[in-house]
Amino acid sequence: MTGAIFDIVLCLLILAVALAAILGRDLFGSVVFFIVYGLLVALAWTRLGAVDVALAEAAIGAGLTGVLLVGAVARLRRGGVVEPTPPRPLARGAQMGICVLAAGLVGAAIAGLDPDAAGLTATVAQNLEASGVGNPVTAVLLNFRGYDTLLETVVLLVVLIGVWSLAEDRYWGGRPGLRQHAKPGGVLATYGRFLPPLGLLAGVYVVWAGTDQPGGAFQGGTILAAVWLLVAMAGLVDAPPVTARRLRLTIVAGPALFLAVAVAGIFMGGFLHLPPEHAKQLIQTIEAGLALSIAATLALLVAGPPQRGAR
Amino acid sequence: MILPALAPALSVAVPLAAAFLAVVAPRPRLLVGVTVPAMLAVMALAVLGVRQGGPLVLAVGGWEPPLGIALVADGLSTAFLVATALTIGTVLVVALPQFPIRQNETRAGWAFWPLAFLLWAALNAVFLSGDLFNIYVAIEFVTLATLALVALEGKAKQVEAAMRYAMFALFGSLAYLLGVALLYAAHGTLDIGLLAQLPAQDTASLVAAGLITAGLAAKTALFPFHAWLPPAHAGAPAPASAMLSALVPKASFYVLLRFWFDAMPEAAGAIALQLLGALGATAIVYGSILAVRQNRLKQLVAYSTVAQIGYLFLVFPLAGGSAEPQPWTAGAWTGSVFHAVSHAFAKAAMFLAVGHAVLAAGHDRMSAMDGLTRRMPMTAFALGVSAVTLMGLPPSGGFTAKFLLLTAAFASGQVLWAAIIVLGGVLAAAYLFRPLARAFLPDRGRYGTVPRAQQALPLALAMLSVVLGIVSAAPYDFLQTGRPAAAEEGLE
Amino acid sequence: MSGWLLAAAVVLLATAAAALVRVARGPDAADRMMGAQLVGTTGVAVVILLAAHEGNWAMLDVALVLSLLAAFASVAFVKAASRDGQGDPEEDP
Amino acid sequence: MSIATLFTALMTTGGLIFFIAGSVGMLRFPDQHSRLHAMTKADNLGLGMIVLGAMAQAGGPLVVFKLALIWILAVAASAVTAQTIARATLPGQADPEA
Repeated sequence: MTGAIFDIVLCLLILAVALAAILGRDLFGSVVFFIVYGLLVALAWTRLGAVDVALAEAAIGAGLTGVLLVGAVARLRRGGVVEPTPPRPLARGAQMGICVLAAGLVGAAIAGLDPDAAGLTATVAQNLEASGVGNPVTAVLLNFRGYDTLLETVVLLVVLIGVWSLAEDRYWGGRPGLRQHAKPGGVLATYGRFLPPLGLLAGVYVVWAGTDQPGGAFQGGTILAAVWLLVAMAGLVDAPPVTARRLRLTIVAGPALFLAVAVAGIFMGGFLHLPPEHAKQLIQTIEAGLALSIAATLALLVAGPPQRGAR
Repeated sequence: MILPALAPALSVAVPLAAAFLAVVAPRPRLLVGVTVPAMLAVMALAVLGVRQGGPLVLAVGGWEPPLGIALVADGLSTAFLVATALTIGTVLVVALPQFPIRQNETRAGWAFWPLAFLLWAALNAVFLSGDLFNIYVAIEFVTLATLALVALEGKAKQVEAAMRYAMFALFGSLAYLLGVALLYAAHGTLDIGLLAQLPAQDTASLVAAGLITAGLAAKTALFPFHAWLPPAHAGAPAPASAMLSALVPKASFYVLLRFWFDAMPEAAGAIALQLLGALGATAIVYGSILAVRQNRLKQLVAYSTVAQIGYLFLVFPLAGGSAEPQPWTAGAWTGSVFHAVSHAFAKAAMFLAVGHAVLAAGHDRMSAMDGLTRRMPMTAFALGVSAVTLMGLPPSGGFTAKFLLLTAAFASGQVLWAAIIVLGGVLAAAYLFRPLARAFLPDRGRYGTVPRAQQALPLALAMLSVVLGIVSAAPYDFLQTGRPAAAEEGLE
Repeated sequence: MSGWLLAAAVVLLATAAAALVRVARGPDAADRMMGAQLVGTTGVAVVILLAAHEGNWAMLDVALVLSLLAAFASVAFVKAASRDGQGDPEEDP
Repeated sequence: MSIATLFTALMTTGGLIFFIAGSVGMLRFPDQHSRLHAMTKADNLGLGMIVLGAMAQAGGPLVVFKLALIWILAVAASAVTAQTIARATLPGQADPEA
């Protein structure tokens, strides 16, 4: 009973916040509602027992996206763009009509589904032992459907190259974003020194825990990225130039390691085959590499293309 | 026969490895010099393997579907793989002098190479995938690589075009993903082969089919989702435009083909098929009319893509739906694949050749064509030959494609589609005649030139589209490898 | 006990809803940010209560991440509000 | 009823009171700096008491450690937020809306 009340209240809150984010007239207000939306969705995933997803949502939705969007609004305002022009009433009506129709159809489709269909849960459980890890989510992501994950990590790389290629030509070779600064010894700088040890601990723990309980390279990498960004915002560290060899090695290390393991699998039974007796070590190695690359890539994505001189 | 079995995995792994190297050690000459021949060898393996032993199927990691993902190289996928390898291989060689890495690395000079290799890997991943969720990842990969290539020129206009493309593509991805989620909830698998064996008339499957089709149509730039394509493709640097226009819309079309003919052949209702055909027909007419009105060369070529994409969708009313094979379905199906492949060669050749004309003239107004036959005869010839394919004149691959589609239209009694095909050919002649006629005019003003070896490459690509028409029997048979019975028998 | 913990979580959701009114009303950006900050802390408390209710302590990692990143949006906000957009309100005279 | 249960009940009740007070203050207080005051009470004391309550139910030292860490991080975050927002909204500062 209490559980049902909790679920209903949470659902209503999520809906209200989503509507507030879309319909709000104040751009900054919409951004804040979107951050809250990420937090509430993380709560929903937690309540559903999908802790892996909740971790990702908490780190991305409530963490990185917030920084990105708050910065974007500030830049728009500095650039003189105050509020987006609303679409014409006719276009708006058509958009809403299409959305309502699509939502109705999807609703009808979901209503017709068998609520007890378990998908592949049983198949995953049967094969869990041979996967080398105890967390079924990790087993799916790194072993059963590791090929999806390999492509997804490369997608992150594509996005980073895309963001970098938005740089102005004269800044190529410079450092990403603008130089951040804060009062030495001030609150921000102190927080920037206080957080890294704990943040590093939490990030590494989440990556390491991922093999047997919720967590993994993506969640851990996001935490590490966020901690680095905070330290950068406190003016304590700065990203290396985009042409730095070290930086480029870091962003491709994870995907390249994953690909190397995949190709080496050809000699051990097939592309991306992880022999059960070594699967755990291989998965941990891949996750460590991926966490490093994901952390660097996400942090650089938020930092943005180079915006200052090469030297 | 162990080597051909490696071809599917290598088709994705080799360009990925090249892309990683291009990020860390930007040595384009070396990378292109090694990767392109290596990929051509992989393609030869794949063709050999499919011809001798039928479709190559690889359960990645040893996990059979539905738990794992299967890569499938049948006749259709291999045809698209080979077309991609030949097109991108040529484009990369043409791009070498245009994106050099000198003492000081430049933004575009660096970024082009990893993006091009990544796009190659992504396209191959789409063509090989036998799993609808994996296709989502691969299509998304294609989209993001494309997005970055569109913005590569770096001017505000291109960034705006990229943003517009991003909006359409994002809508397409989300619709597709929603459809995939519904299908998984309804059937517990996303493997195309397994889905084909399941009944698919429930509400969830039909709604999913609608969402997937709408999403992919947006990504293919089918009318009325075409608005993003011309600014995006015309704004990119010519080698990027060549890849984008020739191959990227084909990837999402390919998935539609797989979905409607392989995964859920029975879900297609007559109304949906006619609607897709009608949108395709509108694209042919409307895209051609817009192309006639363009005054910029690259814009013209980009609008021509909008029109040519329309032909692909005629396959749905001509060959789709019916559970029992009709005598004309194989012809129509093969015709549309022929069109996709020959358009890929011709459009890539045309963009590269136009790119050379633009490089020589320094602008892309119509007058860049003046006197081209004398100044750069090979480029002019490449443009002429690729125009022949786009108009569908014999003996090109475009002719074979249209001939097959026309035959199917008459055989199935759908004469309206036949009329559209003929009209489209006339309109293509109309929009291509203007720039081609100027090539014979005397040139005024000063023009630069492009090395002959460079000019020869687009010409070679254009010739491929003609060769496809001359020796159409062998590719016709090859395409049927691994097809369900519905397509194998047909009109000869 | 377990029912009590979940009931407490419901009460917390209600207080979060009240704080959201401040996010909606503003009037300044700072007010909205403060409201979000309070909802964030409330979310951490809700996750802790859920974890204790279910006895599923792996859920605590979610609370850990949320509290680790709790100040992020606010820090980005005050930095954006500083004079050059990259500074710190303490630096300014 | 065991002592641990009683303790948890007391602590969570106390925590709830602070959270309710915080939200009421956030809604009713007239100006930004007093609202900031309401926010930090909930952050520090409310969460702290709920953490203590949960510790009594915890299954092992790692869980207790994690709970303590969560509270420390939340308090630090709250302190930073309160301090910097207070500064940013002082009269004479650059307009935070800008």
